[in-house]
Amino acid sequence: MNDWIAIGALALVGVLIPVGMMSVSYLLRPTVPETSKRATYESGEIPTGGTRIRFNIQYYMVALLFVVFDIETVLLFPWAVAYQDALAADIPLVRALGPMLLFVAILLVGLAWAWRTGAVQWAQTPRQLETDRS
Amino acid sequence: MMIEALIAVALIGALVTFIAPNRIAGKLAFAISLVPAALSLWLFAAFDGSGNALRDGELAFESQAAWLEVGNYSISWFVGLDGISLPLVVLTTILCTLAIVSSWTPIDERESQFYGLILFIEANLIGVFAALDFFLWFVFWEAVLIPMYLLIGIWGGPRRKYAAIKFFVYTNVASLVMFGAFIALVFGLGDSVTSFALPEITTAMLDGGPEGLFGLGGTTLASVVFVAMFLGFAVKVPIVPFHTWLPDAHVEAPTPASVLLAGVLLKMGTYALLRFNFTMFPDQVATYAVPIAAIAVISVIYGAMLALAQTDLKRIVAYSSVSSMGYVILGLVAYTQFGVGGATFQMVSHGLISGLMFMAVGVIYNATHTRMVTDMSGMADRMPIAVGILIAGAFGYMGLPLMSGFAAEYFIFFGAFGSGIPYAPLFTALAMFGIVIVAGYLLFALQRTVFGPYRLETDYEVGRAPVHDVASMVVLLGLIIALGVAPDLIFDMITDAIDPIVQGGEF
Amino acid sequence: MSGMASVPLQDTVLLPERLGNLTGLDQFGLAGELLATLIGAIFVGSLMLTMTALAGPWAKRKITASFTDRISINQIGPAGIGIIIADAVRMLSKELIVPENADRPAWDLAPIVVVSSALLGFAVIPMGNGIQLADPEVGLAYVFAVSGIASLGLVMAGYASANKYSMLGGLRAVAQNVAYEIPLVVTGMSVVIFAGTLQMGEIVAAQGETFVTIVGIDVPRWYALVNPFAFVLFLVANFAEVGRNPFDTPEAPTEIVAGYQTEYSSVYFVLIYLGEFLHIFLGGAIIATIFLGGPAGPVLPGIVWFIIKIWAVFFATQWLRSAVPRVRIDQLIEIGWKGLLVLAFANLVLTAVIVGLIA
Amino acid sequence: MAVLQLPEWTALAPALILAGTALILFLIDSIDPHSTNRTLLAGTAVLGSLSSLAVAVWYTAAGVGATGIDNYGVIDLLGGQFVVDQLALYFMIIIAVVTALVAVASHDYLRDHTYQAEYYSLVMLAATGMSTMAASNSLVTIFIALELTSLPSYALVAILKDNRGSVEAGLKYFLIGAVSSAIFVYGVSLVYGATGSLQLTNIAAVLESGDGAVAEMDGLLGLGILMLIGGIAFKTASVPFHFWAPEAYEGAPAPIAAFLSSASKAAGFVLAFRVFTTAFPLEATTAVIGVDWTLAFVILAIVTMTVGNFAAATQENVKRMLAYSSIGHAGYVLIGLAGLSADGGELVMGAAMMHLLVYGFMNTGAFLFVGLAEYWGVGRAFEDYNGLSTQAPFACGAMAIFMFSLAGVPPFGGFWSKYLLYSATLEAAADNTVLLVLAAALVINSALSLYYYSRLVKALWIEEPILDRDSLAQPTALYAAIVAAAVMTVVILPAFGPIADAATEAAAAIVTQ
Amino acid sequence: MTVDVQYYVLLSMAVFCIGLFGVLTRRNALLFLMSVELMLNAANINLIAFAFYHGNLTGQLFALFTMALAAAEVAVGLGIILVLYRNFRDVDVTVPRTMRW
Repeated sequence: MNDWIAIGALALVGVLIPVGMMSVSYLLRPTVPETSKRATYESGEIPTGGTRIRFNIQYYMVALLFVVFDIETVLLFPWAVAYQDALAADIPLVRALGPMLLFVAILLVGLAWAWRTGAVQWAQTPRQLETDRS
Repeated sequence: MMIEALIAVALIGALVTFIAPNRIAGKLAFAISLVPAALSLWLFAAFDGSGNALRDGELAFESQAAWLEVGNYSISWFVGLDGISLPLVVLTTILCTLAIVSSWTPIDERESQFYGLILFIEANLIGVFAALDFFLWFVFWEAVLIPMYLLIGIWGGPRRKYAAIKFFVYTNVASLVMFGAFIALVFGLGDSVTSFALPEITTAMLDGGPEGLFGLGGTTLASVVFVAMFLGFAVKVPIVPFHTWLPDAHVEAPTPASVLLAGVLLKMGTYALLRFNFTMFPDQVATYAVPIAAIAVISVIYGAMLALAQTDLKRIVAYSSVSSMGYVILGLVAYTQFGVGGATFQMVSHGLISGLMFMAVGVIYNATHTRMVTDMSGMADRMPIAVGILIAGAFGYMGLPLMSGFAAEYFIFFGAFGSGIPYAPLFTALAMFGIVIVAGYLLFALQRTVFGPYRLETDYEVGRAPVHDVASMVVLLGLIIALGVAPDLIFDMITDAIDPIVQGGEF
Repeated sequence: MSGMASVPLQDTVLLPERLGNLTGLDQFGLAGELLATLIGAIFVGSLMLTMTALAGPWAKRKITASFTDRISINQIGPAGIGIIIADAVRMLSKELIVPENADRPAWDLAPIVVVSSALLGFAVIPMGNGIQLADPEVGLAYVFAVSGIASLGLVMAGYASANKYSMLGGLRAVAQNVAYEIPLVVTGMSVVIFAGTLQMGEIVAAQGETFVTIVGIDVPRWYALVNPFAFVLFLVANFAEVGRNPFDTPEAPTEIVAGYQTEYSSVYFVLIYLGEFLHIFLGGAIIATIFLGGPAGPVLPGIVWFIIKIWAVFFATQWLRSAVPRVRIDQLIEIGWKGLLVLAFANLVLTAVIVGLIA
Repeated sequence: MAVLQLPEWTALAPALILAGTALILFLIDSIDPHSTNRTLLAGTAVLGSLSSLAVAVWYTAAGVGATGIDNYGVIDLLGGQFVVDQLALYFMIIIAVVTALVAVASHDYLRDHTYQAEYYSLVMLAATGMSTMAASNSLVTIFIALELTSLPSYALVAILKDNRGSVEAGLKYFLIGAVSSAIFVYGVSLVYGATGSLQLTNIAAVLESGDGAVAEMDGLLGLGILMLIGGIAFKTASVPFHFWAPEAYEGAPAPIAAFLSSASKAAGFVLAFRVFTTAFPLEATTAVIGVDWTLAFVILAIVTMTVGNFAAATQENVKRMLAYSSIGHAGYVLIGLAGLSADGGELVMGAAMMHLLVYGFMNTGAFLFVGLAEYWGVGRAFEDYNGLSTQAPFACGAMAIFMFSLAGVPPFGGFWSKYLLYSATLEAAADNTVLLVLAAALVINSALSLYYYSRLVKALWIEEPILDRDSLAQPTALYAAIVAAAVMTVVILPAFGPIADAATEAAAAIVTQ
Repeated sequence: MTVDVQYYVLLSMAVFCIGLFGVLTRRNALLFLMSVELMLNAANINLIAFAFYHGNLTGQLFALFTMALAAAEVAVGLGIILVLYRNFRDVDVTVPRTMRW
């Protein structure tokens, strides 16, 4: 049987279980509508403002960084799979390993740059704030 | 390598002047321009060529170097002088030097750029007359336009922008037409031509003409190209009815630009007509001789009539140029030794005379700040020498014997009268009538401005002309008289180069 | 442990086919096969859910209590095990309170996404005794991929709740996931270098070979032994990936109440809660498979060893929960990007170089 | 020569040097992120691009890629994914030249900019992409190079983060770029589907063999080729994907506009030249899809040049005028592809390549002059440029040269390349009369273009300034770049022989292969 | 049990057209970006299906590159959309009208 059909079956099960639980709960649970219950929870205070808050720019920075590095793994996986075979086939080490090292080296230059320019730094120390302002 | 040296000196001089401070630019440019002037005189003295450059003549100072290959054709750096081009080169260098001198007074802003452009024009003008490869020639030909456009546009009179654009558009469109036509001709010549060298093309044209192109037959193609090129050059000359840019350009241009424009730039057109249309297309010349002659005569008379109606001295001189160029065309179309030779002689002569006239008008304008005939009278009182020279120039225009204008017009009429064109005597007679009108308007204008009581009211002193202006006019006058007294000074050389063309073309 | 290598640990016959044979369903052609597959899937799903149910309401409390020297649930059933049923009934019958302004479709969908993404991962895990639903060639990449979907569920939950705490929790979950996903995957890649394949079955089989023989005992080629550095890295990254202490900032009850699940109640809460535990087990399963030889082990059947191994990982998470303080969000991100990522790359490069030099 | 001793991959050195420069710039920035040492950064970039140029020129001179007994032949790399031939080296030279000019000019233009190092390294990366594109010989590498060019370009256009124009330009460039690259890659997938290969030579081989699958999927192949043309049209700013150009050029920092309109366009054209000559040989392709693809380029060329020129003539904003004129020039160069339908097509293509080189100087220079004007803070409309020549005669002189050259007025380089294009088209027209229309369109459009180019010259030199301006600074580097470009536009004349030879040979090599 | 290649092509064309439709109709920059991703993935479907059809790996390999580049494109695109939002307070692509369109 095709692997992916099995996976599909599990996916079906994976969806059916929660949906089933929801249905059971739907039948069991009481419903007592009351407006104040539905208020947004803010530790008992009266909720203020909306949720469209402006959050730290760093969330975007790491997200962008992630996209780049994550895709890099996609390109590395085929190499990792083929590496041993390549060595077994007597392909010189430089040709088997060199491209990957170069690839990672370029990535690391990128990481170093992101590091140094503060892309992965969540909060700035007072001293950094000072130098930035000047 | 002498021609290259000539061009290089002017070009480098232009650059040096461009970066020089405004204060010394005028004197510096003058000093630099003396080098090509002297060099060209030396060329004149050392001239050893014979025959026509395009007709297997013996070229003087020839040099040729491969430049680039385009498809089946090669383009080369190919320069050399013959009896037609040498006098024009000398005319160019001398007029440029004098134009620089005559700019000292009127030009008082952005001098370094101004003189730089003048020298740049000089380099390209020399190139135009010396180049024997079509592309090289075309490069120089077009390169003249841009500085002239700027000279008129920047330092010109109140309507300079209009005049500059008009000049640029007219001449550029004309160039485009001419260029396209010539390229079509070269393609039409097929395999018999492998380069853009003019002598080679000329030979191919005379040895059978074009094979045809894109469905046009050889003869038709030749006729179309002839007409297109004639129109293209006619704008440059200019010939009625393509002359309207000229008065505007002249009136708005600063004096030195006018001197160069009338003195040399117009000759580019007639020179090109002679080199291309009248050398390469003898058959077409014969076919279209009557209309061309008619246009020439119309130019002569209509130009003169227009001049008669003007009250602006500069405009008068400008229109008279249209008229004079008509003579040149008449001489060319006559297709006899004297006709074509006279036309060439007239190019030089008119260059000198019109240069002189523009200078004189400029000197008067510098002093009085007006050019209107109606404003002035009795100028002879205030600036006797300058006015004297103006009168001398005007007589030159009218063809007073012993001045170059007389010789030129004599040659032309003589040549035209004996020409084989139908109605040749009639055309000649009509053209001669033009001289009467010329005399009429010049004398009329002079009488109003020069004589009588001085009555111009100004809040500034109108005094004598500066010595350097007078000196340069004297030089020109000297040349005019010299050519008038001894036309053989250049006429021998010219006829030597003309003969190969007109032999066999006699009709 | 001797002789272990001779026992075929990995059945080439996968669970659906085996079930088909067993039940005779394979005689009914495609429909039968599909049915067998579905039964297999239900079996795997139930197995995992059972473990989660055991771990969530009961084992977790017990373990924590032991660490903090307390007595926890002991009333219902032996050692309080009946709490599982009690909690299930209690939670399922609670009223569902939908927060105002909630983005309903996303809010409803989030729990399902969290649960099913975790469940999906188990499809390719070889659990011993032939219990493996599928063994595609890209198994490891597939596991990483589906476990990554969970963070989508979390951010959906956080966003749809229209609550600032939830929002922050969801964002933190994403930031954390993205920060540790890469070290995780890159470290996993260093294992792939050894195995030369992404197929889970193959990886497990490769670990069956003998690594060294110490005093007559054949030590298997478990990658945790071959490359302990990678194992530790992977373990740490995995803790962060599943959001356990010391990396549980997305929930961080002292900072943002309960993070993305603040507004959830009733069965929705149960699902999210279950989903988290499923993720812990999935992480454990991955670790077991690629580092600990999968279901391999002496004496006991494979499935038992497998469960022991994943429970060991679960135990470790609970241990850390009690023993290690939570890191701040800024520290968390910086540890990920500046520490683990660099170490992961160093590990990858070193592994590759050493493997290349030895070969 | 030492080339023989070098390992094969060094044939890509011009591109690799650029990539290395980009990495070095990143490292410099990593070492000191707050550095304001503009000279170091710009200097590194200039040095990198000049070395790339030097190596490319050296290879060309040494005969890399040229076929013949004494030469090194075409170098295939990575199993034919890359090919270093004369065409590749020729375009690498163009790209390196433009990059160097842009890097020099940026030194002053970016004086108060925060992201110096990033800027330069992005420029270098984009240049790497373009340089790689010149050598790509497979749709895979082409697409990667294409994106390597595009992605930094998007960022560069939007790099003035607080300037709404720049951001808007970046957005629009990105949106259209993303769509066109999606279309391009879909086209690639279709071509792959039809031929089963992504390497250009293999595609051609399959097409020529007329394999069963190809014949079945002729529709897909045709659609794929059409989509490839779409991607190329974007990169070269040709109709129908030209909309981004005016926006992007207007909003982008002027050196970047120069970079995009010269180097990026050249890269797009080398891609077009190579793909269509190598992968889709005319007869074989026509036999499969039933349509002659040069027809598409004939139409595109005419429409592009006409649209570009007419739109340029109506602009009031100088940068926008230049942007549209750049579209017009793309139309001229497209003739190079359209001409392939006839014998002598390689001459047309060679002429188009020459035009691109000359264009690299004159157009870069023109945009850099606009950059200078932005540096001065004079406005952006024609009127704002009035009378600048009184204060900055040199820069304005250079600009006049660029304008006349762009218009194709002799004696400048632009005239020559346009003429060569024209005459080559005419010669080819003997074989295929459709080309006559192209030649006519070229002439008419050139004549029209003189109107708006000379309008700018008129503003600079002839008009009086509207307002009194303070005296203008004379930033050395910007001036140097502009003057260098102007000098090259003129000095290229004597060197036209060898350049024409190189271009024609390069074109002939790929057309007849 | 294999599916004929033309069904994959039909699927990919459908996806591509949906993407194209989104590109042409969506004004939100993020949705625009997603539509472009759809178009890219349509190409990926094609590439992989054809790789299977032709029995070579080129297409699969190229699909990997396409994915990587698509991700890079998204990264750059998001960056641009961020600055867009900062400058225009909106992610509607029709809002920026500083220049004529």
